[in-house]
Amino acid sequence: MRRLFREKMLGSARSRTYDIPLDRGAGSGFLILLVLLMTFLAMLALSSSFVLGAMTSRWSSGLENKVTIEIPATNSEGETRSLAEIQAVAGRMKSLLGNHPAIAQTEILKSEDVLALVAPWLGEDLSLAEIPVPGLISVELIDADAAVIKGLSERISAIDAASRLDAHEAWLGDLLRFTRSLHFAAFLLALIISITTVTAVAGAVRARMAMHKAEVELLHLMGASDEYITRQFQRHSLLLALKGGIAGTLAAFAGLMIVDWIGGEMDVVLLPDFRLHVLQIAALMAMPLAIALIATLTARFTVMRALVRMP
Amino acid sequence: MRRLFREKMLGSARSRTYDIPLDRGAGSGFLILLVLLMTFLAMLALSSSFVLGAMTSRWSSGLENKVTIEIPATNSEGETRSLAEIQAVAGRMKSLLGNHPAIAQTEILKSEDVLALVAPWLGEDLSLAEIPVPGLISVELIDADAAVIKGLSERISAIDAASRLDAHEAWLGDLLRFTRSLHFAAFLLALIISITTVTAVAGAVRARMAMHKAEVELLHLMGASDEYITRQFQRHSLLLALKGGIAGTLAAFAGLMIVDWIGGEMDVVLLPDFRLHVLQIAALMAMPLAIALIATLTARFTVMRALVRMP
Amino acid sequence: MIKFEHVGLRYGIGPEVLSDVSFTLEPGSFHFLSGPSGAGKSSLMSLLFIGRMPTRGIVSMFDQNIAQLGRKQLTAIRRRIGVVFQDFRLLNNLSAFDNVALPLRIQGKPEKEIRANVHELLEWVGLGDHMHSLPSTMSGGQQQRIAIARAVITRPRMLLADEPTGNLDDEIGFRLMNLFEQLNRMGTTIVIATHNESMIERFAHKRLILDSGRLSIVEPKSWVRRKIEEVTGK
Amino acid sequence: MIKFEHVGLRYGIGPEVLSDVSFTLEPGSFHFLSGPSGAGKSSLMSLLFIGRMPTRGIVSMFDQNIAQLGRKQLTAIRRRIGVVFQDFRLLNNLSAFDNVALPLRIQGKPEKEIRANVHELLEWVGLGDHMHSLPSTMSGGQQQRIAIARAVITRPRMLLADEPTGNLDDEIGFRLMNLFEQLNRMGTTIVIATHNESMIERFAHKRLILDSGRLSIVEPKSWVRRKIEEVTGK
Ligand SMILES: Nc1ncnc2c1ncn2[C@@H]1O[C@H](COP(=O)(O)OP(=O)(O)OP(=O)(O)O)[C@@H](O)[C@H]1O
Ligand SMILES: Nc1ncnc2c1ncn2[C@@H]1O[C@H](COP(=O)(O)OP(=O)(O)OP(=O)(O)O)[C@@H](O)[C@H]1O
Ligand SMILES: [Mg+2]
Ligand SMILES: [Mg+2]
Repeated sequence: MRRLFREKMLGSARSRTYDIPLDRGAGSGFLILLVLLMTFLAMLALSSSFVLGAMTSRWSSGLENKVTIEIPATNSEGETRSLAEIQAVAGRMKSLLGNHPAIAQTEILKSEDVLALVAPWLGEDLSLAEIPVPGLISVELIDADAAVIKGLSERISAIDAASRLDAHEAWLGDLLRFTRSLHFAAFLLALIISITTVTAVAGAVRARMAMHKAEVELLHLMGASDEYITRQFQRHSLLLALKGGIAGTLAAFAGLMIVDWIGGEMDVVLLPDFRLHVLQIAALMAMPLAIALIATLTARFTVMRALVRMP
Repeated sequence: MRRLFREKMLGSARSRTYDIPLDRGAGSGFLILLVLLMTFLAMLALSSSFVLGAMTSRWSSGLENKVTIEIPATNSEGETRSLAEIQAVAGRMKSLLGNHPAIAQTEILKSEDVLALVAPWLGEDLSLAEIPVPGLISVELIDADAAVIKGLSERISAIDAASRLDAHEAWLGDLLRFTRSLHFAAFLLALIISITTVTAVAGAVRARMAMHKAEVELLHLMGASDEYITRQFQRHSLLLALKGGIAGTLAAFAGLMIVDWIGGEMDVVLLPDFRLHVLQIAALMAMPLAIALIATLTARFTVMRALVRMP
Repeated sequence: MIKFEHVGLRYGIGPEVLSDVSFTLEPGSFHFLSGPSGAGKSSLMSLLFIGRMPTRGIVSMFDQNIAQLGRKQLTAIRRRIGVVFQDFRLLNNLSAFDNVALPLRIQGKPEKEIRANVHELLEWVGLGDHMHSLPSTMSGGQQQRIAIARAVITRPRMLLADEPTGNLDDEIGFRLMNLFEQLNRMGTTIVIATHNESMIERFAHKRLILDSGRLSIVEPKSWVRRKIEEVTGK
Repeated sequence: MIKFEHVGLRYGIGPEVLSDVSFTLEPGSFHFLSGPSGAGKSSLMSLLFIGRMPTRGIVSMFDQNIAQLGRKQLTAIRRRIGVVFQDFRLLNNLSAFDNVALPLRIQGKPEKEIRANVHELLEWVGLGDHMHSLPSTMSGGQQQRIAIARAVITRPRMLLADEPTGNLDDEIGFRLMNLFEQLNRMGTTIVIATHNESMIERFAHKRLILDSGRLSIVEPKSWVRRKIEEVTGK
C-alpha cells in the first residue's frame, strides 16, 4: 500500500530520485518523534505567547490609557455649582478637547453612573439631592505618557480652573506592569523553546548523518557527484522533518483544542481570547516549515562537510 | 588529563567496571546536548510556572477573599443615623463576627478612608459633614464560596437589618479568572514540557541503544551475563544523562538569572516575586535527577528487551 | 560431547537451511567444515555457539540438551566456546588490545593476568606494533588476526572458526593453523569452516561437508584416496 | 594508462605504508597484487580508486595527473573504475538487486536497462534466488558475490578487486576469475589483490609484490621458473 503510494508519487522510476532508502534504517523513527515533540512544544509556546499577549493587551487597553477629568461641584471661587452649570462646563470641555491629538475618545458620565460607581462605598440609597455630584468625563488617550498627561492637565485648567485630571491609581500601574512582564515572559519562553527546537533538530540530523558517513563515502567512491549525494540526504531529512513537523502541528492543534475545552469547562477566560490573528496562525503554520528547512540545511551542510574532506 | 581523572575515579582497573567505552562512539555528544536542552526547557517551564503561580496568588489573595459590609447612613426605618450610631453598629458587628469560622479578619474602615476611596469619583474636597458617610467593614474571608456569602449575609441582616454584604464586582471576578487561568496554563505548559522531555530523552536513549545492538549480541555470545551487559549500557546512559542534566541545570539557572536581571532593568514586577520556595527549588533540582533516572531505566529496558530475544 | 540429532534450521518462514543434520564431535577432535558458498556453514556454526536455537531436532553441548538449560547455564557454556566470526565482529571503538582482552574481562579475570596474556598473544600473531590501534585503522588480515586472538585467549574447550584465514597469506595462515593444532593437542575441540582446499589437504582431519543443507562426514584418508582417484581417473 | 611515480603514502603521522612506489599499468593489462598481510595492498588499491591522495609522488590515471584535476573530473574518472572492497561495503538497507544497481543509478542509466542487466548478472553469480534479500541475511560468500557484481555491472575501464574470492569456494572462485578474464579481454584493466596462491598459479599474469611498502614486479614466466627452482633446489 505504502509502496504503491510512493511509486505513484515518485513515478515508476522511484529510484531515480531517491536511491538509498535511508528511511528503512533505524533511528529515523526517533528523529520523527523528536521533530514532532519539538514542533508541538514550540507551537504550544508560541500560541501561549500569542494568547497571553492578547489577554494582557485586552487588560491593559481597558485600563492603561484611561484618565478621568473631574469637574468639582464647587468652582474655583468656592461657590457651589448647579447640576446644569456642571454639565455646561463638561459639554464645553468635551467639545474643546475633542480634537486634541492625544485623545482617542471622551465621554461625559451621567450623574446616575457616578452614583453607581460610588455606591459600593456610600451605599445605594443616596439621592442626587443629598450630595453635590461632581461632573466626570472619562477620557481615552491614544498614548498615556507623562508629557501628554501634563499638557492635558494644563489645557483643562485653562478651560475651567477648578477641574482636574485624574490619572489612575498606583494599583493599576502595578497591574499593568504585571501584565506587561507576563507578556514579556511568555515571549521569552517561546523564543527559548524555538531556539531549543532548532538546536535539537539540527543536532539530531547531524548525529544521524554521522551514522551514514560510510554510505556517503561509498557513493562518493562510486562516482556520485556531491550534488547527487547531498540531494539524497537532504531529501531524506526533509521528509522526516516534514512528517514530524506535520504530526507535531496536528498534535499541537489538538492540544490547544483540549486546553480550550478544559478552559471552557473550568470557566476560565481563556476561551474568549482564544481567537488568533490570521497573521499569528500564519506564524504558527510557518513553524513546521521552518523546522523542515533547518533539518534540510543541516543535512546538506553536514554531508557537504564530510564530502569536501574526501579527495 | 581526562583519562587520568577517569583512572583515578574508577581505580586503575577501569575496565572492570566499564568495558565498552561507548562514550567514544559518535552520537553521545548529541544525547548530552539533547538532555541539556530538555533539562533547560523543563526547568525554565517549571520555574515559570512557579513564578506565575506566586504572582497570580499574590494578586488573587489581594482580591479574592475580600468582601465589604456596608452599614448605611439611614437605618431600616429610614431614619438618618449619626456617625456615632453607625460606629456603634460597626463595632457590634465586628465583635459578633469576629469568631465566625469563615472569617479570617475584619477591619472597620475609618470615615476618612471611605472618603479617600470615593474621591476619584466625587472629588477630593468633600467634607464629612456634607454627605452621610456609611460605615464600611472590610472582611477577609478564608474561602469565599456562595454558601458562605449567603450565610454571612443572613447573619449580618440579623445584627442590623439595614446592613448589607457587598461581594465584589464583575470586573474583579474577571481579573480573578484571568489570573487563575494563567496559573493553570503555566502549570499545563510545564507539565507538557516535562512529558516532552521524558519522551525525547527516552527516545534518544532507545535510538542509541538500537545502534549498539550488534555489540550487545557480541557480548552475549561471549558469555557475558545479562546483568553484566545491561550494567554497562545503563552506566553509560546514566553518565551521559547526568552530564547533560547538570549542564542543563546550570544553563537554566544562568538563564533565570539573566531573565531576572532583564526584568529588573525593564522595571517589570518579575523581580519581587522571583523568590522560590525551598520546596520549589528542591523540585527543580530533582528534575535532572529524574531525567538521569529515566535515561538509565530506558537503557536498561531497551537492552534487556534485546537480550531476552537472544537464546 | 557435542551431539546434533536430526537438527533442522530455517530463518523466519524461509526454506530449511539445515535439514536433518546429525553428528557427534568427540572431545579433543578436529574437524573441517566445508561446502559451497551458501550451503549453511555459518548457520551450523551459529548453532554450535548457541547464537540460535534449532527449529527442530536436539542439540547437546557438553552432554547437556541446550533446549533444557536456563539462561545462566547457557552463559556458562558460551564461556567455554571461542568463536572467530566470518565477518570478525570486532568492536570498532576498542583498541586491538581491548578487543582481545574483552572475553577475559567478561569472565572477571584479574587485570594483571589479562595484560600479560593479551600482550603475549598479540605479539605471537604479529600485531605487537598494533596493540593500541583501532580496528578501523588496520588491514583486513590484521583484523582477522585480532578476531582469532580474541577467540583463543580464554583457552576455550571448543573453538569455532569461520573462514579464519580468508584474508591471510599462506605463511601466517599456516602459523595460525599450527596454533589451532596446538590448542587441539591440549584438548580443545576444534571446528573450522573453510574453503581453502590447500589448508584442508595439508592438515589431515575429518571433514564435515555440507551441501544443500545436508551433512556428510568424510574421513581424511578416504577423502585423500578419492582425490587421488579423481586425478588418476581423468 | 595508470602511472605511479615515486609514490609514498602515510596515514596521519604514522610511518610510510607505501614508499617510492613506481609502476605503469598498460590499458587492458591484468595484474595480481600480493604480499604479506599488512604490506599495503589495500592502501595501494585506495590510491588506485582515488579514495586517498598520495602523500608524495605523482599518480596519473587515464593519462592525467590526478593532483591537477578538479572534483568534477575526479568524479568522471571514478565512474570508469569498478572496485571490490575487501570488506564488501554493501549498503545494509538495500536489497542485493539495489546494491548492484546503485552504480548504474548514480550514472543515471534508464531503469529498464538497469533491471535487465542486474538480473542477468545476479543470475550469473548464482544469486538469482536472493535478488531481493538484504545483505545481512546472506552468507559471507553471497555478500562477496554481490560486491563483485556491483563492481563489474558498469563494465568499468579498470577493475580493482581486493581479495575477491576469500570467502568463496574454488569452483565459484574460478568462475568469477573467468568473468574477470573475459572483461579483461574486452579491454578492462584489472588489478586483483589476493593471497590465494593457487589462483595466482592457475592464471598466469604479471604480479605486483608488495613488501614493507616497497613494490616489485614479477613476470609470470620468471616467477614460475623461480617456483620450479625453489622446488628443485630443495
Ligand atoms: N586508516 C588507516 N589508518 C592508519 N593506518 C592504517 C589505515 N589503514 C591501514 N593502515 C595501516 O597500513 C598498513 C597497510 O594496511 P593495508 O590495509 O594496506 O594492508 P594489506 O596489504 O591490505 O593487508 P591485508 O592483506 O591484511 O589486507 C597496516 O599496517 C595498517 O595498520
Ligand atoms: N539471518 C538470515 N536470515 C535469512 N536467511 C539467512 C540468514 N543468514 C543466512 N541465511 C541464508 O542461509 C543460507 C546459508 O547461509 P550461511 O551463511 O550459513 O552459508 P555459508 O555456508 O556460511 O556460506 P559462505 O561460505 O558463503 O559463508 C544462505 O542461503 C543465506 O542466504
Ligand atoms: Mg559463512
Ligand atoms: Mg587489505
